[in-house]
Amino acid sequence: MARPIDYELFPERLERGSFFTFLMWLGFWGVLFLAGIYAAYVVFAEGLGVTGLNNYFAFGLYITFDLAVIALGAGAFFSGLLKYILKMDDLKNVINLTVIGGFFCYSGAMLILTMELGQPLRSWFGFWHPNVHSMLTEVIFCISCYLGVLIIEFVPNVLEQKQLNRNKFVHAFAHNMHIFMPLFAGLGAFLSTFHQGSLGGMYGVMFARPFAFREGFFIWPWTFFLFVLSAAASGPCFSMLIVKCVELCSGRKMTTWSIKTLMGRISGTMLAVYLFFKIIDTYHWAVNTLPGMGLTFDQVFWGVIYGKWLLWLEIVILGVIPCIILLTKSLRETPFLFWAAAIMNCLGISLNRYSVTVQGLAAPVMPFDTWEIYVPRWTEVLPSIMVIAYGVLIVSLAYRYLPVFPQEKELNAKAEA
Amino acid sequence: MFLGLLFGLGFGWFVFPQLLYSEVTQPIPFNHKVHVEDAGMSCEDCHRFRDDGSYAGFPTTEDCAQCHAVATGGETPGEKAIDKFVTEYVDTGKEVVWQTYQYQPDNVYFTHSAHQHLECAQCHPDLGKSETTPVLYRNKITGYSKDTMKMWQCERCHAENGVSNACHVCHK
Amino acid sequence: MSLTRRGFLFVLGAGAGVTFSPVLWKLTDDVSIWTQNWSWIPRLQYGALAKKPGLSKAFGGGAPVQVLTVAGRPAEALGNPDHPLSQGGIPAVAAPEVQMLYKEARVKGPMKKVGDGKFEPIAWEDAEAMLAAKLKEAGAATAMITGDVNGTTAEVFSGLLKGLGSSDVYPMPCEQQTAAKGWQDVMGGRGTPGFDIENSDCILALGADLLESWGTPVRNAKAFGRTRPTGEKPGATWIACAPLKTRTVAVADIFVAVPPGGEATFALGLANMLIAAGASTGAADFDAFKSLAAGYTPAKVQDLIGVTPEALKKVAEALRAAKKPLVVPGSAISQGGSAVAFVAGMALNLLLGNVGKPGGVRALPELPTVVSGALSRDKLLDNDLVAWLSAVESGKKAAPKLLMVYEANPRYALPAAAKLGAALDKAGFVVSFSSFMDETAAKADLIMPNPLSLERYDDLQTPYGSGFASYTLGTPVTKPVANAKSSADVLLAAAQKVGVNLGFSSFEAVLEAKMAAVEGLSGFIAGETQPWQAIAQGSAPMGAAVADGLKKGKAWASIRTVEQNGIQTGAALLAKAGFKKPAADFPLLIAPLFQLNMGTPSMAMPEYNLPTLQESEAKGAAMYVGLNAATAKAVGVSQGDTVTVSSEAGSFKARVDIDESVMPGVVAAYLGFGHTAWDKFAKGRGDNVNKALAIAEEPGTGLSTWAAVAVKIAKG
Amino acid sequence: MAGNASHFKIRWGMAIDLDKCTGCGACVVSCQVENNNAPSMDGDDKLRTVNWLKVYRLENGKTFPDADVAYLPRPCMQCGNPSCVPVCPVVATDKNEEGGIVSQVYPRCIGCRYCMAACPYHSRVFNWFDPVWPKGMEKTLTPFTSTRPRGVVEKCHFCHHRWNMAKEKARKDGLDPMSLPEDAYIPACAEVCPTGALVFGDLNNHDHQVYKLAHSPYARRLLERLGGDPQVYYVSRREWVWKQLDNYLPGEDPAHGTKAKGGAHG
Repeated sequence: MARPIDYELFPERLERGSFFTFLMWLGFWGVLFLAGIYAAYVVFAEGLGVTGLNNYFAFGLYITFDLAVIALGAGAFFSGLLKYILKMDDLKNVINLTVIGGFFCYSGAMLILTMELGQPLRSWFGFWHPNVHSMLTEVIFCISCYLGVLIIEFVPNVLEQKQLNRNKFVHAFAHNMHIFMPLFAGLGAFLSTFHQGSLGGMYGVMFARPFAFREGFFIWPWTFFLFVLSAAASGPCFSMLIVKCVELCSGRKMTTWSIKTLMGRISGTMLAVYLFFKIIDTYHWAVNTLPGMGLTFDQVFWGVIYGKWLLWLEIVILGVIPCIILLTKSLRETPFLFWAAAIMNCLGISLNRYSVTVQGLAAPVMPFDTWEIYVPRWTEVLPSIMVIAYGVLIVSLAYRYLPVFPQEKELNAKAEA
Repeated sequence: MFLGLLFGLGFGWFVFPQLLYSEVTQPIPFNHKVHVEDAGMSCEDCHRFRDDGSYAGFPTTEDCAQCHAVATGGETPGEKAIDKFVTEYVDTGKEVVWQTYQYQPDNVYFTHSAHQHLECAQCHPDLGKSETTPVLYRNKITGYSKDTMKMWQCERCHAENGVSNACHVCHK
Repeated sequence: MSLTRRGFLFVLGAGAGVTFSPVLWKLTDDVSIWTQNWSWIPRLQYGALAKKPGLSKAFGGGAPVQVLTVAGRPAEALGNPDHPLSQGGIPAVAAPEVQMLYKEARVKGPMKKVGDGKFEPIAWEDAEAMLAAKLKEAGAATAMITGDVNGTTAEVFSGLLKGLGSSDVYPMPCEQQTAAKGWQDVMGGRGTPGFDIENSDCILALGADLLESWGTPVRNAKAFGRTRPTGEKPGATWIACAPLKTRTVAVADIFVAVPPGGEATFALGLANMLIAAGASTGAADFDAFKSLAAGYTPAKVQDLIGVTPEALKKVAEALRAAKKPLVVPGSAISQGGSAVAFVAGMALNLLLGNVGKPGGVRALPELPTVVSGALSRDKLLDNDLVAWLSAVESGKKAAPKLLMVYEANPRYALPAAAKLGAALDKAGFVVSFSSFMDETAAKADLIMPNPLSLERYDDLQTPYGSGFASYTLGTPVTKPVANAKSSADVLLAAAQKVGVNLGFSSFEAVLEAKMAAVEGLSGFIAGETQPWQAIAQGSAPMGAAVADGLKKGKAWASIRTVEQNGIQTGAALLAKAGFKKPAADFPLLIAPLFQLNMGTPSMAMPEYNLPTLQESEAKGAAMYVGLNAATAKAVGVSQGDTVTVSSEAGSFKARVDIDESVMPGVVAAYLGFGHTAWDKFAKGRGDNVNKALAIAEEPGTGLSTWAAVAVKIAKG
Repeated sequence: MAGNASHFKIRWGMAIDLDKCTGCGACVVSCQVENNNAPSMDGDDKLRTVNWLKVYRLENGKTFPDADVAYLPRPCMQCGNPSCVPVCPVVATDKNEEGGIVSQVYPRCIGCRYCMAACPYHSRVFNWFDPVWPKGMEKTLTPFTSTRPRGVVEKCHFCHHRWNMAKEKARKDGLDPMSLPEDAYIPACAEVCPTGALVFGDLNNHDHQVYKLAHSPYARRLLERLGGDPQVYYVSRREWVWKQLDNYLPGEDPAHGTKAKGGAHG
C-alpha cells in the first residue's frame, strides 16, 4: 500500500487512510464550518434581530447549545480529576481524548458566546467591570480561565507530534509540562466545577422565574450542584462516544472495551447521584417552591411543545434508564445497550439544558401573560453545526497527526500483521 | 530581539498616539483675554446658566452678535476672526460649532449646576487669560477629545465626596 | 536561515514591546467606546429648552398642545396644562405630532399627476396657476370637501365657493351633523348642544365612546378622572351603553349592553321609567312623548334589544338619584349617527330637567363668521356629503368639474367606499391639499400640500361636545419642513385671481379678524378659572387681554348659552323609531370602533402608535374582529379564523378574536386599518371597515346614517 | 428578601388606577417620543418591540354578559429587590440608592440579556437591530435620552432626566434639590395621561399622594409574592383585577391572605 503523502507527520508507526480521502473529509466539515462562519457574519453585521431570539426568549439555541457542549465537555475535567487527583491510572488511555473533547467543546462554546452577546466588542467588560454578585460573571471568568487550562493540557499532546517532538527544546518542554499536569488538572477541576455550577446557578437564582428558580445552600441554588453532577455524569459518556466515532470512522480500535465500560460505570455512578438529587429537587420544587409563588405544577407546563412529557423524558427515559443500564453489569456489557445508554445519557442532560433555558423563559409569570413559542432560525442553527464541524475537524486532525490513543498500536497490531 | 523590543515600545508609546489623534482647531480663533481684560466681560456673560438651571455652555451666535453684528473690514488677526464670524455665522444665521475640550458623549449626563462649588479650571483648560485657543486632540476611533474625562475619574471624585454613583446620576 | 531567525526574533521583540505599550489596551478600550457612539446612529442635538403652544389637528376635535423645542427645533408634543380642552392631557394620535413632520408619507411639495399613481413635482407658481385656471373653468361646478369644521378655514372655502356660484362645500361626516339635525330641526332647539360633563354627577354615555374619541375626549377623560380620585369613593356615576366593553365601558360603573341602533329604544325605556316615577317636562309635545314612552315597557325593551328590566331600572335609578344627571347621546364612531337616537337621548335630558343648567345640556352660541359670503358652521353642517355623493354616483346630481379636498381622506374614510368612491371618480379634476400621500391624494390630479398643524396658522372653534364655547388659536411652532403652503392662503390668493373678493389676502389676517370678533363677545381667557368652574359658580371672570392670551396658546372661553324657546321632545320623529333586528341574510350587527391611537378619518395610524395596539386588535398584517364565543359558534367561526365580513355595501377581511365582552349578535371592528397609500408603517395592515358600512337614509330626518349596519360573516 | 430599598431617602414610585385607565395609549406614545425610541415595523409585536411601556388588556375570563375588561399599563416596576440587577455581569444596571430607580448605562451593557431573562414583567427590551428613523425624523430627537445602538438592553427609568432637570431648576431657584414639590418631577407617561390614572411621587414622602395610594386597601402590586418589592402599585376596586396581578393557588383569596408587604413599609 502506498503511503499517504503526509505519512511523515503521522504518529509513530501508525497507519492512516489516504490523504485524499482525508482532505475530502476535512472539506465536507470545513464547508459546514464556513457556513457557520457566514451565519456569524450576518449576526454581527445585522444584529441579533436576524435570529429567532426575542424579548421573551432572551436565551435560545445559542445558550442551550453552549450549556450542552459545556456539560458534555466536562469529560475532560472529570477524567482529569479521576486520573491525576484520584489516581485512577487506567484513564491515562483516554485522557488525551477527553482533553481534546473538552478543548473543542469549550472553545466552540466561546465562539457561540460571542455571537450571543449583543455587543461582542465589549465582552472584556466582564473582566474589567465584573459584578461579583452575578453567576454569569463567575461563568465568564471560569470558562475563560478553564479554556486556558485546557489549552495548556492540550499543548503537550500537540508537541508530541512526531516532527515537532524532534526538536529537543520542544521535547523537553512537553515532557516538563507533563510533570505539572496534576496541578493543571486540579486547577481545571476546580474551575470547571465552579462554572458548571454557576451555569446552573444562573437559572436557579432567577427568583422571579418560577420555572427556573431553586432554593439552595448559602449563595448557591440547588441547580448549581445539579449542573456539576450532571456534567460529571454525561462527560465521560460523551468522551466514549467520541472514541466510538473515531473507531467507526477509522475502522481501528482506539481503546479497550474495559476502559469504555469503566468510563460508563463512572458515568452511571454520577448519573445515579445526580438523579437522586434531581428527583428530590424536582419534587421539592413542585410541592413547595412553586406553590409558594402561587403556582401549581400543572401551570408551568403547556400544550405539547412545553408539556410535562419533556420532564418525564428527561428524568425517566433519558435518566433513570441509562443509569440502570450503565450500573448493571450484564446490561452494560451488551455493546448495543451500552452505547444506547451513553447516547441517552448525553441527550438527557442536553434536554435538561434546553428545558431550563427555553421552557424556563416560556413559562409566563404574570397571570395575564401568554405562552410563546420559540423557533430558532438558520442564523442560530448553522453556528451550532459549525461547532460540531469544528469538533470533528479538531478530532480528525488530532487523530491523524497526534499520538492521542496510547493503546492504538497494541490493539491493532494483529490486524496490521 | 532587543531591537524589536525597542521598535515595539517606540511605536506603541510614541508613534501610535500620533496616529490615533487628529488635531482640531476652533472654527473661529477666539481671544479670551481681549474679552475679559479689554472688554471687561465676566466669564458668566458667555458661559452661563439658563433660567431652567441648565448650563448653556457656549454662547449662541445671537449672543455674540450683540457686539459683533457687523464686519469690521480690518486686517488684524482679531478683526479677521470677527469678520469671519459675522459673514459666516451672523449673516447666515448659523450657530458656531465650538469644540469642547471636555467633550462627553450623549450617554453622559453632566450637570454644571451640581458642580458649581468647583473651580472651572479643575476640569477645563484655563483659557480666561489666553489669547488663543489650544488645539483639540480628537481620537479618530472614538471621536472623544484627549481630555475627555474617563468614567473612573468621575466615579472616584463622587465616591470621595460621598456623592451617589448610581447609573442615572451620570448617564442618560 | 539566520536571517529568518533574526527576523523572527525581531518580530517577537516588537510584539513584546507593543504589548508593554498602550497600543493594545488603548485600542481595546477605544473600540468598545466606538461601539457606544456608532456614526450611523443619530446623535442628540442640544440647546435651550422651551415650550411653545401649538394646536394639533390630527384629530377633528383638536388637541391643544405644548411643543417642547430644543434650540427652537420642535422635539415633542405634550399636553397644554392651562387649556381646558387638554389640561395637560393628549390623545394618542396627537402625541407623535412633532415626529409626523418628517413622516415618510409626507408630500414634500406640490405635485401634478402624470399617470396612474405617478406624480411629478411642480413649482408652487405653476400649481397655483393651474388651480386658478381650473377654478375659472369649473366656476359653479366646483365642489369642496373639508375634514375640519371647527376651523375658520371652512369660511374661506365656503366664501370662495359662494363667489363661484357653488354651494357644494361639504364637511366630512361628523357627530355634530347628527346633533344639529336632531337638536335644531327636530327638537326646535337653538345653538349647538354642549355637555357640561365636568359638573355632572351621573353621566350616561348613550352609544358615545365618551372617553376615547367622542367630541372632546381628553376633556371628557379629565372630567372623568377628577370625579374619581384614585382609591377614594367616586364623585360621579358613569354609565355607558354600548354593544361591547369599549374603552369607555372598561372604566364605567354601570355597563348596559345595547345593540347598535338600539340606543333610542333603550332611551325610551328609561323615559318610561322616569315618567312613571314622576318625571316631566314642559315641552309642548310632552303628552305625545309620554304616550309614546308608555309603550316602551321594560318587557318590550327587553324583547326588542335584550336589556333586562333590572338593568334598565338600575340606570333609571342612578339617573334619578343623581343631583345633576346628564345623558350624552352619540355615535360610537363619531359619524353617521342616528338622529332618532340622538333625539331620544336629548329627550331624556329634558325629562331630567338639566337643559341650561350646570352639569346639564348647554346650548352653545356659534362664533361669528368673518369671511364675507362664508357659511355659518350650522349651515355648513347641513350639507350632507354622503347624500350628495350618493346622488352624484346615481347620476341624480351632476359631478363637480373641480373637486377640492382639505384635511380629509374621503377615498378611505367614507362609508360604502365602493359606491362613494365611484362618485369621486366622476369628479373632473381633483385637487388634494393633503399633507400626506393619503388614498385621496394618491388619486388626485394635483396635490398642493398643506403644512401640518404645527407649521401653520389655524384655529379651533368650540369643538362639538364641549360644555362651553371656546376659541383657540394655532400658531406655527416651526417653519414647514416640507415645501408646503397653507391651503387657506392658497385659496385666498386663488379667489383674488378668479375675481372673488373674500375681504382678506392672507389667512393670518382672517384669524386676526376672528380674534377681534371673539374679543367682542363675553368671555375670558381660561387658566386660573376654568370654564366649568365658572359655569358652576354662575359667573365668569371679566375678559382680559384676549388676543394676547390666544397668542400664548390659551383658550378663550365663554359660559354664555343660547336662550331656548319652545323646545320639543321630538315625539313625532321618535314615533317612527323602532329597533329592527337584522334579517337572515345579514344576521349580525357591526359595532365599528373609533380609537384615536389607530388614527382618524384624515390621519393614518402614526408609526409611533404601533406599540399601542393590543394583540386582540391587530398584529402585523392581521386585523381582528371581535365576537363572543356563542356568536362565533352560531356563525361557524373560531379564534384566529380568517373571515370576510360583508354587508349590502361591501366587505372587508379580518381574523376572528373571541371577545366575551361583545354582546351576542354583534361583531366589533376597528376603523383605521387597511390603508393602501401612506407609508410602509400604515400600509398593508388589516382591512378598511368603512367598505362594509352600508348607508341608510333615516326615516323622518332624511339623514344619511350608518349606525346600525347589518352584516354577515363567513370564513375565508 | 423584600424591602431592602426602604431605607432610601427618596423612593420614586407610581400608583396606577386600573379603574381609570382606558387603554388609550397616549402614555405609550409619549414615552417613546420622550426617550428617543425609533419607530419600528415590529412596534406591534411584543416579542420584538423596543418600547418601554406596554398596556395590557386584562379579561376576567367570564362569558357575556359577565365578561369584564381592564387595561394595565406596565412601566418598569423599579423593584426594591430587582431580579434583573444582581444578575448583570458587568454592573451595567443598578438599583439606585438615590431615588430608588433601577437605571442603566447603555454603553456598559454587553447585550447578554440575562436581565431580560430574570425579569418576569418583560420590562426590559433589547435592540434587535440598530434604530432607524424615517429620513429627517432624527431631527425631532429630544436631548434627554441617548440613542441606543443594536445589541443593548434598555428599560423604563421613570424619565429620570426629568428629575435631573427638576434638580437643576431647584438649584437655580435656591431650593433643596432633594426635597422637590410633588409635581416638580413626573415622567412623561403620567404627565400626558388623559384620565390621570398614573400618579407619580415619592413613596417615602407621607405628603405625596402616591404614598397614600400605596397604603390604600385597594392597592396591590404585580407579582408581589415573588419578593421583588415593586415600587409600582396598582389600584382597583375590582377583585377580579387583583387576581390578575399575582398568582394564587385555588382557595387563596387576593383580598386577604397573601397580601404581605403592600404598604407595610415607608
